[in-house]
Amino acid sequence: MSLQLYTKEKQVTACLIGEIDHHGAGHLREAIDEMVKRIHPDTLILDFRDVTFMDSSGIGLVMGRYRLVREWGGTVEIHNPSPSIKKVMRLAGMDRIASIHSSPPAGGASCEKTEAKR
Amino acid sequence: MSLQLYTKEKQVTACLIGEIDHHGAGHLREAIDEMVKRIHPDTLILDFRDVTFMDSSGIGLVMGRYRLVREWGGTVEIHNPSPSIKKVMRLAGMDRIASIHSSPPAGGASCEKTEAKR
Amino acid sequence: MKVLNEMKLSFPSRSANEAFARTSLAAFAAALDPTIEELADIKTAVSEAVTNAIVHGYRQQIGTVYIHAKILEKNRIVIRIRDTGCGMEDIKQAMEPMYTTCTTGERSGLGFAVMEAFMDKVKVRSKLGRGTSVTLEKTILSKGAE
Amino acid sequence: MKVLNEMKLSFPSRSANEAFARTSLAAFAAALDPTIEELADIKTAVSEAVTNAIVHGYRQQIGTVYIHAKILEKNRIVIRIRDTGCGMEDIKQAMEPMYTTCTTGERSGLGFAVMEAFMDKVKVRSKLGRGTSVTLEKTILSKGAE
Ligand SMILES: Nc1ncnc2c1ncn2[C@@H]1O[C@H](COP(=O)(O)OP(=O)(O)O)[C@@H](O)[C@H]1O
Ligand SMILES: Nc1ncnc2c1ncn2[C@@H]1O[C@H](COP(=O)(O)OP(=O)(O)O)[C@@H](O)[C@H]1O
Repeated sequence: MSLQLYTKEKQVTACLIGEIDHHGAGHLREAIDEMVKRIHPDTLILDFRDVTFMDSSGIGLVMGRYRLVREWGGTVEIHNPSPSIKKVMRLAGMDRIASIHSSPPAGGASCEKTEAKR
Repeated sequence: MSLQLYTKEKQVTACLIGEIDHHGAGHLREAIDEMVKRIHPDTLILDFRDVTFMDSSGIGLVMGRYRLVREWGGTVEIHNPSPSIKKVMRLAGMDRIASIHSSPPAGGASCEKTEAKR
Repeated sequence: MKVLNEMKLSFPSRSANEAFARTSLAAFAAALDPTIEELADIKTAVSEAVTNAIVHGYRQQIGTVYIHAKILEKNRIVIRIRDTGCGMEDIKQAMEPMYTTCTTGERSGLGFAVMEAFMDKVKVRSKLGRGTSVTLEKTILSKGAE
Repeated sequence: MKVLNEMKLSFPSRSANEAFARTSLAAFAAALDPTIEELADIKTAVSEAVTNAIVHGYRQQIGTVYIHAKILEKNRIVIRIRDTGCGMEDIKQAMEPMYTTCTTGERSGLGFAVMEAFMDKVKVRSKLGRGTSVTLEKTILSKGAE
């Protein structure tokens, strides 16, 4: 599990890489929150294009970030989840708290060049 | 483990695909021998480009085929082994009974379009 | 019901073993020739049950997580994940979606919901102070495997 | 020697489990952050020992193969593969390169040679009629893993 963070004006993009489970979620959470608390973004983009596995720990991760950015009226966008990750998201009703996008964000930083790591 | 066989005049090319171990070696052996005994090739090419794992069962496979084609004076060529497969081959002294090539065979059928399967 | 293949696996309840456990089970299930989606379902459900044993069953301590998986006739896989940790008082309540005893806000309470959605059958047995066992069952439909 | 992590795995001696066993061990060893080559070495050595237990230890019967793997300090992994099969009379002879009791001509007699070449240490214990255990040890050098 690893992570790349980009900021552009009031937008933070987190490119998540690898497998998201309980073991890795703690580190991800800390790294994302550190940045998000500093920038107070209008939009937090969580890009799942390089996430190869995710269980409900990933739902906890999204919900926790949603609660955080909502403090200042920000929103969360979920980008490029794979079919099986979308399945977990749908089950959890993630579409009710975050918009789910399947193409690179218009304008914002993109995770396209992120290389998948185990 | 799967296999594709091509023949061209007195040459047989076996494109080996997947993992070669004791479990899979028996099927490979039978399929190759069936063809080889029919064609009696001058050259039997074993192409390892899509082999993702091989233990000493693969050595047994090569040696057995070598003994077979030698009956009518044929030779065995080993094509495109990965570094770790080369390591097993070297340990077994395979270079003494078969030539090891790292590029597609000149003239013969090539395994280039073979898609790797698990 | 004839058992065609089986495996037993045990390891200490360290969170690093969550990935190892689901990968191992996926390798075991591969014999059924599942689709990518079916394999992801199994990995996800196993990950939930193993994580629960680690996070809830043993909490701060290190105990042993036991897995027993079987491949049965008609492409059925049965996976039991067991801990000898704290156990639960009310299984029905624990299995309700969104119910969680975790107070950090970082667990969604959806572990059992995921297991139920992704597997055909989920059976939970638990005894307070004795431990919990979760049995997951799924028939691999996709391809006409052995 | 402190044990940082460990796992126990057992399965029936069916040849289909050769792939499952080495994949499982590779997933366990992944915590040491090995290079691709080191991982291939471990998978190959495990495959040899498991195959031997299946082919030679249990021959035509189905018995249980037991694996116990440990990660020790200083990036060391120790893997013991054990069967309760026929055992060997002369371990030294069995370990000689090219020595094989297989008469079909399809085994090279290089299983132990591969284990010794790819691992740092190979220890074999065996008792006729009681079974065999092979202990493989390797230090993962490449990267400064945990
Ligand atoms: N193995 C277990 N041992 C003890 N309690 C458990 C176990 N598994 C689940 N539980 C209890 O059931 C609750 C719900 O579990 P689950 O649906 O997986 O959600 P979560 O793990 O997000 O809390 C947990 O919060 C816990 O109280
Ligand atoms: N687990 C085992 N139980 C009984 N005999 C064994 C076992 N492992 C190895 N042997 C004996 O040692 C010999 C050499 O083994 P090995 O070097 O792996 O070569 P191969 O498997 O190709 O025969 C085998 O042919 C067999 O007689």
